[in-house]
Amino acid sequence: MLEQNNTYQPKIVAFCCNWCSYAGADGAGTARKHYPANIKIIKVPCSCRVNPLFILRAFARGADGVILCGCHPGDCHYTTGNYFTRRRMTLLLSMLDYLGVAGDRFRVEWVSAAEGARFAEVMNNFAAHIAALGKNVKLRDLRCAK
Amino acid sequence: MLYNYYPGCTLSTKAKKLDVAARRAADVLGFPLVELPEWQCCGAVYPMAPDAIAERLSAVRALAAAKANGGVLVTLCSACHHVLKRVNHDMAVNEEICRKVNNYLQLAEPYCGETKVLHYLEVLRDHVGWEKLAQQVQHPLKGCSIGAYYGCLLLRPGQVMAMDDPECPNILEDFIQALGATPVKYSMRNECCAGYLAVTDKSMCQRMVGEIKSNAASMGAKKLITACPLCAYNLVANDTANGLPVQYFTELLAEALGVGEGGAE
Amino acid sequence: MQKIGVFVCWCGSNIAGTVDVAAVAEAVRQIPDVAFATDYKYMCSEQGQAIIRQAVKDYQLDRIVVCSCSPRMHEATFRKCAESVGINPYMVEIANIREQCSWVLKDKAEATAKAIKLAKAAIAKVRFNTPLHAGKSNVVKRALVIGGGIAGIQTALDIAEAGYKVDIVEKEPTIGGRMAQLDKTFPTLDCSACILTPKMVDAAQHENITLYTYSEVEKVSGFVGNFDVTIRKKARSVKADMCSGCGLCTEKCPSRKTPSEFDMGLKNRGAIYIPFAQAIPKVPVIDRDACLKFKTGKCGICSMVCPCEAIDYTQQDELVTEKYGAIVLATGFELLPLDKFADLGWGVSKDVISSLQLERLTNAAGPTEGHLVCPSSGKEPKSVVIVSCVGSRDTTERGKTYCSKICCMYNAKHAMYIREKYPNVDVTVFYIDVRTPGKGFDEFQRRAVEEYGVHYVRGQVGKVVVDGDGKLTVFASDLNSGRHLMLFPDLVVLAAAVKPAPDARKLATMLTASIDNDDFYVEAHPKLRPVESPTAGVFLSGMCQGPKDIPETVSQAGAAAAKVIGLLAKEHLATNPCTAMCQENICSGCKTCAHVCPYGAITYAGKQIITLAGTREQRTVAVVNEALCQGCGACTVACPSTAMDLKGFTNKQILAEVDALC
Amino acid sequence: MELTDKELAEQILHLAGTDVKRCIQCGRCSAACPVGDKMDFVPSRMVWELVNGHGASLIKADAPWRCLSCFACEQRCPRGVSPAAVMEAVRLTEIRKQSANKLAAESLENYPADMPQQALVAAFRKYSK
Repeated sequence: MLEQNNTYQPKIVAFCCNWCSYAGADGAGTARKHYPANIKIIKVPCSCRVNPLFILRAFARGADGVILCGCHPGDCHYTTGNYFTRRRMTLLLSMLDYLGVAGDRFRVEWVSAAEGARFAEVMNNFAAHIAALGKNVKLRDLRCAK
Repeated sequence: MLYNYYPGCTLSTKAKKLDVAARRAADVLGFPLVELPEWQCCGAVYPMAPDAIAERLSAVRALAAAKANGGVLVTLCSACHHVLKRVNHDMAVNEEICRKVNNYLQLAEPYCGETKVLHYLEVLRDHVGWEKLAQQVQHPLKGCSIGAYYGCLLLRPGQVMAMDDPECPNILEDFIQALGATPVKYSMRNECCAGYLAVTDKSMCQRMVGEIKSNAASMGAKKLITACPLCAYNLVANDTANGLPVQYFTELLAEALGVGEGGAE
Repeated sequence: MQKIGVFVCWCGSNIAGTVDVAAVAEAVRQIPDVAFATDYKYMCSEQGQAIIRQAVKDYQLDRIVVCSCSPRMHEATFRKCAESVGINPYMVEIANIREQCSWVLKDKAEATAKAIKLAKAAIAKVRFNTPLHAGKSNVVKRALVIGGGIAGIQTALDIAEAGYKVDIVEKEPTIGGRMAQLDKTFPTLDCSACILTPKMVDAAQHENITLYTYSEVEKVSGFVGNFDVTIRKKARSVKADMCSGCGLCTEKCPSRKTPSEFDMGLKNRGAIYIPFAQAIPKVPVIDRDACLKFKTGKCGICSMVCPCEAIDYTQQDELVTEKYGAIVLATGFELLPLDKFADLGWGVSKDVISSLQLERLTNAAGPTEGHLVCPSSGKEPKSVVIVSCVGSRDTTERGKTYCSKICCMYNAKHAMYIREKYPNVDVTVFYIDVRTPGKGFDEFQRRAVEEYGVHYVRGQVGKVVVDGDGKLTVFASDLNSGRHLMLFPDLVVLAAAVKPAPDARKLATMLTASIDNDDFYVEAHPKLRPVESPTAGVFLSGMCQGPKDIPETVSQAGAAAAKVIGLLAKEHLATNPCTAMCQENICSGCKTCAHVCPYGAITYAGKQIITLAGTREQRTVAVVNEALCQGCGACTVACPSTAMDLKGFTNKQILAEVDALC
Repeated sequence: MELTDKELAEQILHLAGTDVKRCIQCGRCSAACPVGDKMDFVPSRMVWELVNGHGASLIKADAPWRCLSCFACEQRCPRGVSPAAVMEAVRLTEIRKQSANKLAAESLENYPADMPQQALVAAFRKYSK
């Protein structure tokens, strides 16, 4: 395969819930709001369907960033799904560094069905953030390095 | 809390009354003002152009000095307050201006809008409190109908100045009330006095001052108070209408607190 | 071996303009198991579907991937198409290469590469798809309409006429809503009450309609066809079944300090009051915050004068629970509070009023019996200024970004009211644009100018100055001439922006209905499903969905009713087959999943299991009630042994997508 | 080299730093302006000229020299545009030119002694380099 030239394009996976964020992504499309091509969306019924293992798998397969989008707290189609997400992902975030992935390569965002423009904005921000972090390399235990 | 104080050039000369009364009252009310050493003129007008970097420097120097000394800067003159508050806002939100100014100044530590710029009135309202102020009043100004004249620079643009509702301000009225006088609200209280047109167009100044003063008088004001030396000048020097007296709000404050006599002239 | 067919849609130039569709088809053709791949101009069209059907026959396809627009748009279409040729509808996957690709990207090479990736992910997923079969749930043949204005009344009447039971919940003491406050309606200038009150009576008397006035929805659970709703009937402190509606109590009430909501504060009402003469039900209500009896314990005059002994100070709120098949939101609007517009004289002079206040001032049943007077002096004005777009088309923090749509027409109407009755009163309307699309609308506005002599000035008001004697000075611009104007009207009318009723957001949360940044309810599709909320079984009627006038509201109300009738007419609904399932051989019966299920859909039962080791064993395992499960997937992640999986979104399917994308 | 109409407009737009495309020509700024009646181009007209790239006519306008920078226009604009910044940008474009001062330093002596220096500093900042 050809080596990627000049501009580094990070690989980003976005999990979007069907009711809010996926609809928000559709809204971004309808409003022709640009966000980078390297962000690819996987639809799930609710953000609470996302197993932390899916996220780790993405990182293991070489993703540079993973973003999980759900309905705003209080607006979940399934009433409480995103509350589970919030708790689970807080836990995952606290463990990512330990697992060898820089914690700020993963983000949780709430985007409603009406927020097409915001969806694009969130994606652009995240892509810029990941691009600044550079390629995902496994964190090494600093104690061993010494 | 340490209250750094930026008097500005007019208050050190032609508007000493505004300054002296403010310091005395602040001492009585328990927030002594500490004048910033080596402050420079703020430039009197806010430099709107995004490329006007040099014009922002003196304001940033004052702001940075206050940051190093507790992080609060109190102002009195409406124009100084307007310039300092808006430049501070630029430093906080406009990356390009912030970068260029810091490149130029090379301060020990970059300045990015950390200082809290407070108008003297905000200190009275938010730190002293109207109730406490009312308790400290020695000579209540009973029966005095006073119109607050805000002018333009103190309140606008509302989102940056964030002192009060720019179209229906209350802070000076509450102040008047706390001193025991009767505030008179009138529509023209937040309209411009003609400002620097004093230099180039006296007749326009007279017209605008006339509109303001007759509106205030029609609502029953017997006196106007203001926070701005230029407003005070225009309201008196270009008054052809009704001779309504004009005072600085701090003069009124010092008077009510019983520290008004013998003010330096 | 699997046989996957891939169909790439051009969507005219919507996709093909940015994505090389032929290259996408060519790329996926190389993938093992892809038996057929092609592209076509409009895959959703009859011809496009024919291509799919033909390919299924020719290549014995068992799985289908369509690369097209969002699945929210046409997933159902392609599933039906698959079903028509014997493929289970859940063997279809959509790759969204329009909203997520061609519409957000400009560079063709980049977009094509992304489209190929998305197609590959869909192919990876579809390999693990299994046939799913929808279950059935019953439909409760009763509808709930929230809001009793013209939108709610019309929707309820239409549903009731079709033979279904409808309940209207209205938070005010009477139905009628905003329309009841209006004097006349545009563009016909017929009396608002004359066309509304008969409908109110119809609603009250209809055998299929139950009114819950002075009531609010407290709690909603369940799903389409089976909603459980708790309604709080607030205590009126008056026994409705005993009250004769004579109004004696309202006349004798000594508390006179509360501004009348119905008269927009232009008049005070008693603590016990009936909002207006034609109120339905015509039963007063005691405002306990204003009532002396409730505040001080002294008084009780209303109880003494009541000839029917209907006053009951001890009445309590009552909770009613009811089942519904469908819910219609018809919560209406209010005017934007103008507190931040003191520059226009709001709150400074009593003679600066809102449009709704003007309606009350010109209404024969209003506080002045229809005599237009300045509220400050009670005198007739000599000249009136009307200001358009106050808070509308305003992107700052004090306004609303949208056009409120109805103001241009009602401003013309108001100007006509005044000029018709008081030909000597000068009326000037300041406007940014005059927006009058609609049948007979522009003609109406022109009549105001040409026949009624209303002055229309393109420009705005910058300041309203109030003097000591109450005199108003309006500073305004006339943009066509470049003039700066100074006017001295006696009355200024501010055409304030409309905004959704304040409880819209609370209800949206209760119903999990989507709401936009301005608190308008979001429709399922802006063009094709304008009266449905994205939440199944919830429908939208009237102003709560967006600014609209009465004719539009009534037609939308009818449309919402038609959708409700269509739903209630069904004996059964197909349930979502994408429910949780338990792989019993690895379930340990720990009950973690049951704790996270918001629907109580998981129970436990003793079952004989064939273990992973191949032995038989009696064990307690999770059992999913598919009728209750809504398929959120919360349990799948909670399960410590990954025994819980979600049909249609299995772990394997999602991981396959992850692998394909990374 | 002389700037074209369009280039001039772009330069002014850059100095103004306000998004004039948001303007819907409602005229509130012009109505709110306390000296609008004395302006050849009212604030909304200034913005409109800039939206349409007529830089030269902006430079010729007298209005910026009447403007008080009182920000009533900006405060009351429903679209978040600052006509005051457009006025300032036009003033700056002029006074940054060599010897284009509108106020001579020599005139200082003519002003009343009690005029606060705030007025003089402000006026010189607005009218000269």
